Amino acid sequence: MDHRPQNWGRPRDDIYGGYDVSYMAPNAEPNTHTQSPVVTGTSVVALKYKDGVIMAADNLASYGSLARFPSVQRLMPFADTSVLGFSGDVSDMQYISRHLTSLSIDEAYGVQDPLNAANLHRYLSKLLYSRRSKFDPLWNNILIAGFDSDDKPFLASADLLGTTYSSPSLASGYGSMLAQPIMRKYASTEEDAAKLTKEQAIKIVKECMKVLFYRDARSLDKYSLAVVTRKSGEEGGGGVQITQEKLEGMSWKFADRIKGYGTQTV
Amino acid sequence: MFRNNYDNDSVTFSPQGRIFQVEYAGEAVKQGSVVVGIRNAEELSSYQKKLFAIDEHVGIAIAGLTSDARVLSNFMKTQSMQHTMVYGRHMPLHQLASLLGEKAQLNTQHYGKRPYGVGLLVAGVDDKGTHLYEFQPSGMAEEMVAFAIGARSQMARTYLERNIEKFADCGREELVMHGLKALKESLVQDKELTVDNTSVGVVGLVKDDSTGRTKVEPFKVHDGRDVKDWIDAVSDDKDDDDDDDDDEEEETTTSAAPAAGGDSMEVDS
Amino acid sequence: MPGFDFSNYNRNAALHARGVPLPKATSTGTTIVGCIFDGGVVIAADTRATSGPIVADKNCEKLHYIAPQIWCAGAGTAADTEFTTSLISSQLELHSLSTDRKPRVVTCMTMLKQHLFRYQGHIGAYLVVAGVDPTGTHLFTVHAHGSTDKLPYVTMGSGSLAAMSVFETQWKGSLTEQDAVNLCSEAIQAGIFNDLGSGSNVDVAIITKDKTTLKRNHIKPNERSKKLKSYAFERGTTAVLKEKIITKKELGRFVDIEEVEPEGEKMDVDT
Amino acid sequence: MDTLVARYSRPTYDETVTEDMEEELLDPVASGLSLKFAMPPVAQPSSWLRSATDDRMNPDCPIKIAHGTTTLAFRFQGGIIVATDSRATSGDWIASQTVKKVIEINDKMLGTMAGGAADCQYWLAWLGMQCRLHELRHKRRISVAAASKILANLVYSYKNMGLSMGTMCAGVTKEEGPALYYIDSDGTRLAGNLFCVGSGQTFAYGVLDAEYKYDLSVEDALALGSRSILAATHRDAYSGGFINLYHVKEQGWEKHGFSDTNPIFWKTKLEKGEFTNVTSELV
Amino acid sequence: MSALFSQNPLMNGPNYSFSDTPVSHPNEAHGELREHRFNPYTDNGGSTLAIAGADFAIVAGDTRLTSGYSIHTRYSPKVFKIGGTTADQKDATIVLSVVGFAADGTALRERLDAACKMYRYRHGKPMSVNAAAKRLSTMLYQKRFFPYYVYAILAGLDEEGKGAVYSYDPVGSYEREMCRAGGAAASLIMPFLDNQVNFKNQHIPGSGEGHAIQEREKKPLLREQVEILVKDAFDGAVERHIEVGDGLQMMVITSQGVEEHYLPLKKD
Repeated sequence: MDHRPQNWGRPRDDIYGGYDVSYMAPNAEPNTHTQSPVVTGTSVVALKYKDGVIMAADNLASYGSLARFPSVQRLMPFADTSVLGFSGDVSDMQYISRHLTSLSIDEAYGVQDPLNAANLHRYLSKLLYSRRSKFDPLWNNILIAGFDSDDKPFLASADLLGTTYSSPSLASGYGSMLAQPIMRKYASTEEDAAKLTKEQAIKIVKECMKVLFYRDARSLDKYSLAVVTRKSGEEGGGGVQITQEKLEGMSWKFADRIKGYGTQTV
Repeated sequence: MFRNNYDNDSVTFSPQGRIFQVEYAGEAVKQGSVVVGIRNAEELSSYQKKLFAIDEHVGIAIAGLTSDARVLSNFMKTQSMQHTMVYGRHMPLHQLASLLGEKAQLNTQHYGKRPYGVGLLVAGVDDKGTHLYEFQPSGMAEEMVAFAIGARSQMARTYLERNIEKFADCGREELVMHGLKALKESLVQDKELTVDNTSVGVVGLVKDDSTGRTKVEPFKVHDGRDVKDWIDAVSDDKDDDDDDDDDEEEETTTSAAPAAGGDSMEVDS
Repeated sequence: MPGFDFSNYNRNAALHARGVPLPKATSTGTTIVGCIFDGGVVIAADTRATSGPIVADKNCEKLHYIAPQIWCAGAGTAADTEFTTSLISSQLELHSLSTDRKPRVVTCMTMLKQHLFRYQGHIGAYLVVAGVDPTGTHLFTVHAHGSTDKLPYVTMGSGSLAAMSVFETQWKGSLTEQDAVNLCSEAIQAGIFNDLGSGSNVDVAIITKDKTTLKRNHIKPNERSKKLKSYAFERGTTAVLKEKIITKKELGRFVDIEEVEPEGEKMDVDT
Repeated sequence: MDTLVARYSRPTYDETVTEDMEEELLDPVASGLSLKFAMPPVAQPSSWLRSATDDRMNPDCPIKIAHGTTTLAFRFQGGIIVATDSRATSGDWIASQTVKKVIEINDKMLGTMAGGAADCQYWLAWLGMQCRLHELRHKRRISVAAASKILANLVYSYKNMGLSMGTMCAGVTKEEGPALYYIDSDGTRLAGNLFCVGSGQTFAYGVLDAEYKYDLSVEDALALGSRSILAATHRDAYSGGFINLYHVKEQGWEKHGFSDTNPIFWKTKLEKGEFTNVTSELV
Repeated sequence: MSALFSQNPLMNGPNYSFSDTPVSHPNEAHGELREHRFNPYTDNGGSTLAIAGADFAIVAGDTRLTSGYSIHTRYSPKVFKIGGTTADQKDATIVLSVVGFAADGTALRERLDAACKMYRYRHGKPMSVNAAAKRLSTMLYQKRFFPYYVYAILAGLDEEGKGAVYSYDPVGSYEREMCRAGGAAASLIMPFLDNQVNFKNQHIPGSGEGHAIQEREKKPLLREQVEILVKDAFDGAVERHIEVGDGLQMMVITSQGVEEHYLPLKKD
């Protein structure tokens, strides 16, 4: 303890070492190339609509700036009622995925209803928070979509620090900056989201994927699109449907008009 | 000074299901001088409480050693709260019951341990409706439609068995009536069900008008005045009891899915 | 130009090493955009200036004049954008006078990038340069380190991604003036509502070969709500230990007073 | 073995999340003042803690702990005077002007609070518990010497982990007479006649040393305590608010007000002609 | 400026040097490999405030959740009911607000709620506010060496039915107060509350000259007045702090229970 009046009660450098700013430096975004996450996935976007949730993520796993694995599905169904979207470290994603598979099998043995999306989100956020408290984080930002215990569409996020939040539209990574403004325009409140039809919602999400491919250097034009709807009694109706999509209707035409970056004109 | 072969240690039950070392310990209390505990008038109770809420959706009734029951009830409370905290839902009853069974069973196969000297009835509701589990010190925890445990409970069980077909279609009030009637069956001569020796615990599902979904009606123990009307309704008979009685009952008021079951029990300590 | 004064640099570095925090510069953590249409160019900006998380100015002006038909939208350190643009503006004016030609946007852009490159990013000015000159309509971005870019639609500042999402979904190759204004306003609003560094109102400048139209506070989506009660204090609420009134006559004891004719000769100014 | 069985008989995902909760829920003692603390799982916890909490070195550090500042206590013929200011600061921000920096350990003994407010509040409450246990075990009041030693030993065991407290224990017992001890988070424990602790200590010492005599009357001693704190609040930016004044006697302590410094300052200035450096005259 | 004093070379010895400019990591300067360090905290912005009245207490918070310059969500409550018997906390009488790092806030809230439930289970009665307040302090202090990055405010009605507000620092030092603002805009709101709730720097006009002037008498405010103050305080904070906005969540604790209100705020 420092006894000099102006610094009274503060830690002394000779005992505690100099003040080390690096401990409190902000963490890199989970989707960028930092030391800890190695193979990473970029944004996930998701949007609620009147009878469910749409989620999409491209199929790329990057190794730093290298587009390393071009067909990794980052959306994972759970118990055919919920879907999870992972951005961030791919190995951590696979760990969680194994973990959840065993959880869902275990749950299936029981006589009770399986965990719904809200339960799952709660569980994952606890898992992520307990790992961050051990300074051994699972370097992911996870979006969870499905239905809550009132059978209303549910969409929430949990990140590597255990922070949780939910909103009519969510996006992780670059999506939070590029896709959220687009989705918020159509579904700024729960009421607005409850008016969207499935077709409208899919169109919006596809639009977001296009913008992300235009502007996110770690993205791909092949992506997975999940539609979560209420399970209904009818044949094959409802549940989680994940399809593989390819971006359509892109336009790079404007590039013709660009000559150089400054004074060049021909 | 020996009484028999089964009092050498506190891990061995006698064939009658008694742990003599524990009973001897009870004798030791009598060597001490008299002690008196006094509580204020309205809380003075001469009967042991037998019904406890574990969580919003679960309650238990106990028969046997209260202190062992306390350990188990603490365990269940903790497990149930943790489950709620991690998954954000009520703990499914079968999961709670199997954890309880697992815990108790461990004590039956290790030297240096003693089985819990208490039987429980675990009543609760979850996603799949209403449940009633019977728990025995052996570690058995099985689902029942109706059950009674404790001294002279055979009479009550006989009553329940006779009426088992009716429970599924019973409303709440009827179910309580059945419970109390079963309880009366097991009373000894000259004893009546009174407001002082009877309590009724209810946990159920109610329809939430705003969402149209069913939700849990928290476990509530009714005693004293609350049970007067019920007791009056079944008191035309002339049964007696020398001890306190508890009745444990559960129900659902879901109209579509009729009540799953009710039960009643009586214990003495 | 006279350079910067570096005489306190070493002192400040040493103080900072000892834990004295550096003063916070007001920055315009900003959304600015520009977009070319058929016949001209539009630039737009939000009007929030921040100092850390505090809003320093709710309605500041981020569109800077360079020449009558050349305007800049600035993001980054407020003082740097202001002084850099006015410096280049005056140099460009001199250049224009000595060459007797209308200033060109490329000239402006080149002067800016050379100036900024010299200071290796220490001048934190991020600019969108737009204008119409005899060679046509131009739109550039200039980064603090001196790099430039030339595109039909551009965004900069902390809200650039939000604004870009609007351009990427709604931009077309051929736009009318009104389309371009609407598109730019929309992009700025995306920044205002999705980026914490941007807020308040939308400023727009439309530059065509004939004229420049500055639409200050073109859209005001964030009007201040009224307080629910009056917080006016009754006179005398604040304790005053001593009161002294100094009349004009007595002022001479403290300062020299020189009477100036209120309606004297007017200075020559050109208008 | 059983714990192992119990552990693996359940799926792994259960225990990963809840292990710390279980202990707390089951153990009623854990809810009291315990000596169990969660530690950051890093090689240098104290250095890590410093980087998270030292707002003096890094004004932008996330966690700003409230600090307390000028306290004093002195022995005299009539017992002990304890006086403190009431300001708590987090960095340059005045977190509170109404902190009670004299902690009533029990009705006979007082502790003072300087340094980390939470450290002082927690450990002095803990000390109160220990004192009560001592009374129950030995059927008599604990001496101030013993109480202060319990605290000193405790903080010594946490030395260099980041605690920050400078506290004084004051009490009067039959055996010891008025007894005053200074304990700080380095583990120092000193007996003495007179202590000032905190960032405003030098200003308080200036006044106190000049006027202090053991034979002071009670009234004069109280006035001196108050005046010394006033001097510190006047010159130290991290001290201020109210003057909290106590007198410890053998029968127990007696409180002599929690009074706003502002009127006291002006009263002192106008009536006694002190603080001539401050003037409301206009030139 | 006080930090400048410690720069005094006499005090530190004549070792004034430029060589100890802070580096982002000490090892980096020596060309060693940079160990990755994980920062377990983030600031999720937002602001809270609480005011105690004679027979009520009000706790309010905005509902924006941020990280850096991004808005994560526009509706994430910061004020919670604690210690009810059921999951929906319908019969709760204590309210906790947490601001700072949201995940720590959630963890803290759940722990306190569990403690209240355990208390009710063991003692058969709800926890009083002052007991809960002490419990919360111990909980925070248990993490003294790995603190919760949380500024908490607890409110309820005390045994006499008076409004009680307890405020905390991140490691558990606490105090009962009339009012308190916490979080991002605390430095904007607190001076306003000092003036409007505790009547700091307000005197009675005409009550005297110079030193003789009387201070305005401190009286607990009425509920309507407090609600107006809360709304105005947040309207002001929204204007000047970028991390505050979107919605205002307000809980009013009276002897009848806890009422919850929601009002929109500016969204830019």
